[in-house]
Amino acid sequence: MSNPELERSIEAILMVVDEPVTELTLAAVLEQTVDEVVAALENLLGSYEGRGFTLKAINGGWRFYSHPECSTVVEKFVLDGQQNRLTQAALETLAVIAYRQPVSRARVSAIRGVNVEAVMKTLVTRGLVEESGLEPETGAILYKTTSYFLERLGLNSLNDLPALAPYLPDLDRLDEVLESLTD
Amino acid sequence: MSNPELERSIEAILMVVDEPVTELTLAAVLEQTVDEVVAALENLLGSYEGRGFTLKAINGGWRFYSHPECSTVVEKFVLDGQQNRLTQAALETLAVIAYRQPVSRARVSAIRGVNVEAVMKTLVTRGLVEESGLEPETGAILYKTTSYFLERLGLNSLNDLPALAPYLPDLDRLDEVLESLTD
Amino acid sequence: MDIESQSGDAIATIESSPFNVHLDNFDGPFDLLLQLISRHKMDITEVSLSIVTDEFIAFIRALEASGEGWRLDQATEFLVIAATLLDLKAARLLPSGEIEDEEDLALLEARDILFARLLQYRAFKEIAATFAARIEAADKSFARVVALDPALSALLPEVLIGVGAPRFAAIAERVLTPKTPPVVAVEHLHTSLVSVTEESRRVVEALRKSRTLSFRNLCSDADSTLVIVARFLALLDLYRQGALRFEQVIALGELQISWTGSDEGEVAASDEFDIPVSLLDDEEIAEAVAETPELIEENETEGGENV
Repeated sequence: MSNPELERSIEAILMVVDEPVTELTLAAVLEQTVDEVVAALENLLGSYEGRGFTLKAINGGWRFYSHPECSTVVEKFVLDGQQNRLTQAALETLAVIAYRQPVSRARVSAIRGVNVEAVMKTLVTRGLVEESGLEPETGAILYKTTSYFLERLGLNSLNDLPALAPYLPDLDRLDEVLESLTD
Repeated sequence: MSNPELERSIEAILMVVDEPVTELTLAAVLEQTVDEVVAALENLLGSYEGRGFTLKAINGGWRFYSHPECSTVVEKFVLDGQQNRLTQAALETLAVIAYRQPVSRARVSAIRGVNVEAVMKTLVTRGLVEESGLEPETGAILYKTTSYFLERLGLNSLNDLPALAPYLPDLDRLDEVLESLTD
Repeated sequence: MDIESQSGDAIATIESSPFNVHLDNFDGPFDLLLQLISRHKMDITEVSLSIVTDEFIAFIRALEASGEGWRLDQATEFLVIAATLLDLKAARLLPSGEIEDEEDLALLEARDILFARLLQYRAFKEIAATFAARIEAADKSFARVVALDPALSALLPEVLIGVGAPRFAAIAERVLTPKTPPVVAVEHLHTSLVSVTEESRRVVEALRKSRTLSFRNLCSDADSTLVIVARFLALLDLYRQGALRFEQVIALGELQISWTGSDEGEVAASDEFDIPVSLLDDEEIAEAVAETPELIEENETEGGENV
């Protein structure tokens, strides 16, 4: 199968799906290696430059999306449920969990300097955060972000989160000290 | 609006809608003449040469479809892939219908917080859900689960569905809750 | 705490610049510390601990006077700030570069840890802003979700629901649970709900008549704690609008409120506190609490004039 044909097949499949399709599934159905599928997806993505749609991978699954710059016209057709806005406190707590997961509520509290019980509950209710086992030493419940969190942020994986380092000034010994704080 | 921009907007809309959209609707939403919209659609159609999808007008409405020449891989994907298994979105929608039937699509959308149009259609096509008259006040179509649904879930009757926690809002209370959310 | 007297000069310079903290994002002691540092470009260690302490005690006392009593969360938050400030001050008093014994070293480390904690806190705050931007961007893209073509679905084998009845019910339960934080339902209570908007009108009326009133007097006719809380919230809102001033000449003293707004006409009362159906939930209490340090801000200015 030549590359253009592979790309064409991927486009055809993604046109009929109602949920994201992983590279692995595509590779299996099309009898290609995952690398070939990834290369084809990247080619396709590039070829949509300037179009009204684009391809996006969220949590490993690919789908067609309308282009963000066309949101105004698309909104006239798509009446999605009202998305709740997150408060500043919720966003900051979410940031700590995203970078320190799995993490206990006590540790998030320590970093934030405030009690985060109510905010954590909100994040769990909204499906952005979920329980993830217990801390062996303390028995405290650990929390991690969900795939819905990735979807809301438009991220393919947690690796796509911006690096924390640039937000921290370059100080001698800072890393050590930070580690001693979060360990 | 320049032509490329018009074409881009049309692409964006058609990429996310499930129902075919007429030229007239597009012209009205995009504030263009029907002739301009038709010209843009024809341009787009030409630009999809060699791709895995195409635009088709059926009954006067335009929609994206996978290209007929790719039908073999698409069929293979549908059969091979886990397409006989319900997606998470379908499962959640089915759960709402099962416990709140008969229920309109708008209400299911409101409960799930997303547009459920495509998923509902899939559930109907798969024979799990069927129409069940009209809502007296709004004239909206009501949906209920079928006996095939019971069979697939391994139940004899709807009475065998496990009871839900009593604290969940019933339909009447739900409207209040939903209203308080959007106020 | 005799170290405080050394910081008197520093406080004078604080007063000379307008102490104008935007509190909409305020959340927690690290926030306050960061704001003190960043807005005044000053060394955190120059803050007079005694003044900060007085302000917090006054604040807590005001709550007590209002009938609210000690609020554990606020008191502990104060302790965190006070302890942090104290540690920072202690660390600062060390001559730099002259580490003589292990105790000095420990203090230096304590200082490092505190600053690291602050920096870490600030980093997450900044990251949170990028989260908000990402969510906004992601909300502008819509996924293609289409039903399977009938021609294709005819090919499909029997549908597999994939879960048993108990799991199916669990899914229904999750989906049917409202996606907002649980709210305490109060319909079954017989207390009538207090409206901040309404109490705000009473407060304005009383202040226009008397010009200056103590908080105690202002609440003398309150028949419930809820009314006192509502009036307190109304005062905060009016303060935000610049319609009144708070004065507290001595720490732990009476909180005096002077009317500085117009003598006539409607004063727009914020209805943000008047939430239909319910009492404030935890998050909103947290937000309301976060706004209260405006009092402190005012006190600091007043205190400065008295020095």
